[in-house]
Amino acid sequence: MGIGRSWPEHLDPIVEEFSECFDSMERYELLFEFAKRHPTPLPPDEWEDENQVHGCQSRAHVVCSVDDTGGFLLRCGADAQVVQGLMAVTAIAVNGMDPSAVAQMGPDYADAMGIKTSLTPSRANGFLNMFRRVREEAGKLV
Amino acid sequence: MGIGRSWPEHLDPIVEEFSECFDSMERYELLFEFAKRHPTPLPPDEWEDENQVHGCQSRAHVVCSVDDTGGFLLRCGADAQVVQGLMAVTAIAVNGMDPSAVAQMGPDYADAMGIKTSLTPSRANGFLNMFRRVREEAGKLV
Amino acid sequence: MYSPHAALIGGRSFDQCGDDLPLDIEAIRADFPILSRRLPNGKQLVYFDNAATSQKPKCVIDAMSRYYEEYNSNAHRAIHTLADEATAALEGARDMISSYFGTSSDQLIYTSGATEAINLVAYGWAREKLGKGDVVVLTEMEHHADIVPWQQLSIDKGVEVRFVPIDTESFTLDMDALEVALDGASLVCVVHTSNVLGVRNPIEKIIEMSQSVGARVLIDCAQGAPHERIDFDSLGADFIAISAHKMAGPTGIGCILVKKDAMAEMGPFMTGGSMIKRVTMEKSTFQDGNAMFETGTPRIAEAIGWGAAVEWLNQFDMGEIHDHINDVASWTAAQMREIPGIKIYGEPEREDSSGAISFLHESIQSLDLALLLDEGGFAVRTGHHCAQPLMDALGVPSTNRASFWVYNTMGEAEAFIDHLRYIVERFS
Amino acid sequence: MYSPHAALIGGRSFDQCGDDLPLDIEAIRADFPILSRRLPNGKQLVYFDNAATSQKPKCVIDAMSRYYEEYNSNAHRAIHTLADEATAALEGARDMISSYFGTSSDQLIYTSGATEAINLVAYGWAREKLGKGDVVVLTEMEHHADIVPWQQLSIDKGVEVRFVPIDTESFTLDMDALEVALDGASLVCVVHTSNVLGVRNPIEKIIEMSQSVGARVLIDCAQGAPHERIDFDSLGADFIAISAHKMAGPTGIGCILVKKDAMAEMGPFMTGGSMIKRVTMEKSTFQDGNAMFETGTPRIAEAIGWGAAVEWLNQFDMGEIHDHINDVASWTAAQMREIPGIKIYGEPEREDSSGAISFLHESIQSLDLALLLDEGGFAVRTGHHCAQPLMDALGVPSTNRASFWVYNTMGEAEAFIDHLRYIVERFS
Ligand SMILES: Cc1ncc(COP(=O)(O)O)c(C=O)c1O
Ligand SMILES: Cc1ncc(COP(=O)(O)O)c(C=O)c1O
Repeated sequence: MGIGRSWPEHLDPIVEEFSECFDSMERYELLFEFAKRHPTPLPPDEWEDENQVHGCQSRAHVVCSVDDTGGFLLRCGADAQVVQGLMAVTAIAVNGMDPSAVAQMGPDYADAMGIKTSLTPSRANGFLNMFRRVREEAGKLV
Repeated sequence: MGIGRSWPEHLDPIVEEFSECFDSMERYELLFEFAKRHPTPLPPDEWEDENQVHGCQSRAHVVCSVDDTGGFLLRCGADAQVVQGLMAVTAIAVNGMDPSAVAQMGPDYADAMGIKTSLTPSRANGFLNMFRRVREEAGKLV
Repeated sequence: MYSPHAALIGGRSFDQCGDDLPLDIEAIRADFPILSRRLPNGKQLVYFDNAATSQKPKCVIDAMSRYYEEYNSNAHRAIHTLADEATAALEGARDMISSYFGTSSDQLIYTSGATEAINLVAYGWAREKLGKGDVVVLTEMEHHADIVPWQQLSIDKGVEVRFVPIDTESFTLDMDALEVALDGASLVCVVHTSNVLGVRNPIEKIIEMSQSVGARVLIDCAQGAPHERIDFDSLGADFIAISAHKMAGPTGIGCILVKKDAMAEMGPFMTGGSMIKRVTMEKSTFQDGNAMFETGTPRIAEAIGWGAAVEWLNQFDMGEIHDHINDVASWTAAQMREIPGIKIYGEPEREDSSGAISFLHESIQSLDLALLLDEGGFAVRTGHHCAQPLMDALGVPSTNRASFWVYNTMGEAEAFIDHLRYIVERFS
Repeated sequence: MYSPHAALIGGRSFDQCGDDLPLDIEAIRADFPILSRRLPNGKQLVYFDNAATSQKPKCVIDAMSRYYEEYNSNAHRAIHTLADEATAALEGARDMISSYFGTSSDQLIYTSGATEAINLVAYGWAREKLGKGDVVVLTEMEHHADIVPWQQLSIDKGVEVRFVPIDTESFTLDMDALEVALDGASLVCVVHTSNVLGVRNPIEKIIEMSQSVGARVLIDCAQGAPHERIDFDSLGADFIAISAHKMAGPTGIGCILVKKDAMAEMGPFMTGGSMIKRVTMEKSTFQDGNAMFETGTPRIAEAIGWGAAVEWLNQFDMGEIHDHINDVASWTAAQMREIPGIKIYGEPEREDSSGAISFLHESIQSLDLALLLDEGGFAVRTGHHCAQPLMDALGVPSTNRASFWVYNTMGEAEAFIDHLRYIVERFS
């Protein structure tokens, strides 16, 4: 899924901040912070069966659309802060991008952030399911 | 069950004949012969649920009584010749004995015959079930 | 002669009067290869998920490997040596397991676990005996395995299902409500020890009360059997369900213990080979007793592994094991109560508790908490623990749960408390 | 990261295009520790009881030990690392096994074996769908596992059971009689390969004929799966039952493969944890698809072991394995026909036969014959092979049966023939 890097340049400082964490506890702390700073959270009262991402250990929901300027808009929410944090970073990455670019993007920013060391098989799977869902929805919006 | 030997003297030549077999195939041959020379076989038409010995791999049946002179009488039959042979030797051992002596006897003649090397756990079990049944019935006839 | 039985005996010598020696936890730990495991992040594993499944001592793992490497064969009805050895080991295991549970082997039916054990009672006994007008009494703290089969029975047969509530202050069964619920009951199904709360129910009293109104009693001992010696004959319950994997045994096996007179009332459940006397195209007749309920190729390796587990447990005094677990759990719970924002559901400090600690933090979501604990090497479970009616009664969707067993140490508990404090300070 | 998946790969490197290399039987034998076993009498084991259960390669035994020693944990719904690894291994095994059988993992339901697989269809599908007026068609060569559940259904639901006879000259199904029996049939249950006769039924044709009258088809592949590659999606059967232990896997596990539209017609069978969506005291709702049929703690070690077995088998071309077995069996059967008094039931020489040789001697009783063979180290099975209606058709109460698998050699066959000749000379 994409050789080299496929994330937008504006994500670079965030990727760097994560990759410089001393250990995974520090990385979790940062994820908690991003969860709070989520630019476009989906409030729990909009969580529905149709927008649920399956194969996640936590409840996770995504709603994708385009904003007034034609840019991609990802609203998403999860009950766990760790997942919410990853979603926040993802939203920061994709919001405002051209939907066709989102549909082409890879999940490599998570690797670069150093998240992978904490991703056991099904956590990795949960993240990928979320990411693929976003990409699919982006594809539909092209 | 019984230290030393508990079988009647008249069985000695038979025990010896078995113990002198060159290998277990020869011992099986001898058992086949004794099956044919069974002194008091129980014909299949007398095989019934009540006289069946349970926990035997082959079908085995025993009927115990006393003869005119008050001696024990074991009539028995099995579908496998190997079992029938062992039963024949048992019948030769106990027929004519005092029922109370049968009720006290041990199964040690089988060891002395050298049969044990061919007795896997459940074969040994089958033999012991047969032997115990005979002893129990003898007890009832005292 | 080759003896598969001898192979079952573990490393330490068999000693039934272990109550003279104090438990040597370090020696016990050495029996469990997994306890020296490090997680991918380098952290030493601290396994506090014992109520989900216990770890297995090497003698159990080896007994199964030895079966496959030395005498694997389908059991029963075969003459050859391997089949005979496999049969002897299978039946030897049945004898060992049933006598461990204080009963005879003909009152034990192997199943794939406690869940199948309860389903076997629902299909084999209740569907034969119960119908409209009959009442099955459950409790609010049952595991789904002891709820859903009875709801299905209710749908199929019109049986009434009643739930005895718990007191959410003391986290115990409401015994007055039980008294009322027993009116007209045909069957009472109660969990011996709650997998969520660690509460050990007064099953002796419940059995007595139930039988005095003429009801049969099923006790779900999935959690009870790893924590105390279950003596079927003297308890007097009609049915007891057990899983091997929670008591040092392998996955894929368990049993239902059934009183003879209750067994006589049962009809066949799963059918096929072995459980028959005679099959013709017109009709089939079945074996008597427990043989009627075991069909198909037996779980041979699993039974042998469970036999070895029971033999391993037999070295110890279960009372001492209980006390050790209770010490670790009580200390841990007391420390947790001092940590700001932590709430414990249950009273793990109670003397007869299994020591399972269900807890939540007021602001750190349970999944986050579990992840952060895992990052420190601590394995705890998170979720509804297959006990949603109990969760509803507690007013929460899920809890975190730390649960202990014989090989857990005070040192592990201290490390856990340190890490939990650190998490709460940093993330709440 | 620690990867339980890598642990599944056996000693030899994975090679799907093995059809270029001839089978190296000696290398294969070296994978099976038990094959070097000597019996208590000093004789080298010659294992000809493969239709009862196959032996297990070391990689299968080790995959299970490794699970217990390194990442044992209850799967699903837990966050901690061990639980996650166990879940990944469990689901990885499901993917591997289902893809080995040419289908997707959501069409596979784990069971304890072929017997439970067939019972699951009887309880979960037939009890929902069939009733008075419906017809289930069986054959005279079915195993009891594929007879008794249908007789029970007939007792409970009034379904009619019809048996298709075999031609006792050719030992094959009477296809004209099948044609007639299909009239009005709702379900047709046929054994892929007879465990007694080694006959491989024309299941492709049977599936086509059955579906053309609108009947669903269940194929009992307990014996078929160890002898040829079963491709569920392309066969088109509705249900296929399989046991792991006959195809290099462990005891205690098997599966039923179910077509999606048939699965949609099914209701729950055993109930409890995992298979639910939501449980309340009033009612419960269930998971969709195969998850509805798997309850309780999964057979984790067993699934991992079976996955390793399938991976081991995947190295080879099943066609070559079949040819090798067929060579050994055909030669053996031809030699046996020369021995005075020996009668063979079946035609093991036929190209598509599994090679199982059922036989009797006219004067040496079958149990005696088995004992005398065992004395030479030869493990053969003796009995009715859970196929009494077939025994009745053959007019015998039992047979001796020699059955072969990939690791058996022509040398073993020669030794067997020598010993059998010697027995017949000396004991008949
Ligand atoms: C043809 C056939 N069907 C079904 C079975 C039952 O399989 P299991 O005992 O593994 O459930 C067997 C095994 O003996 C068999 O040979
Ligand atoms: C109280 C209780 N009952 C029943 C079960 C079900 O046991 P199993 O999953 O082994 O069938 C469990 C295990 O989770 C349990 O804790």
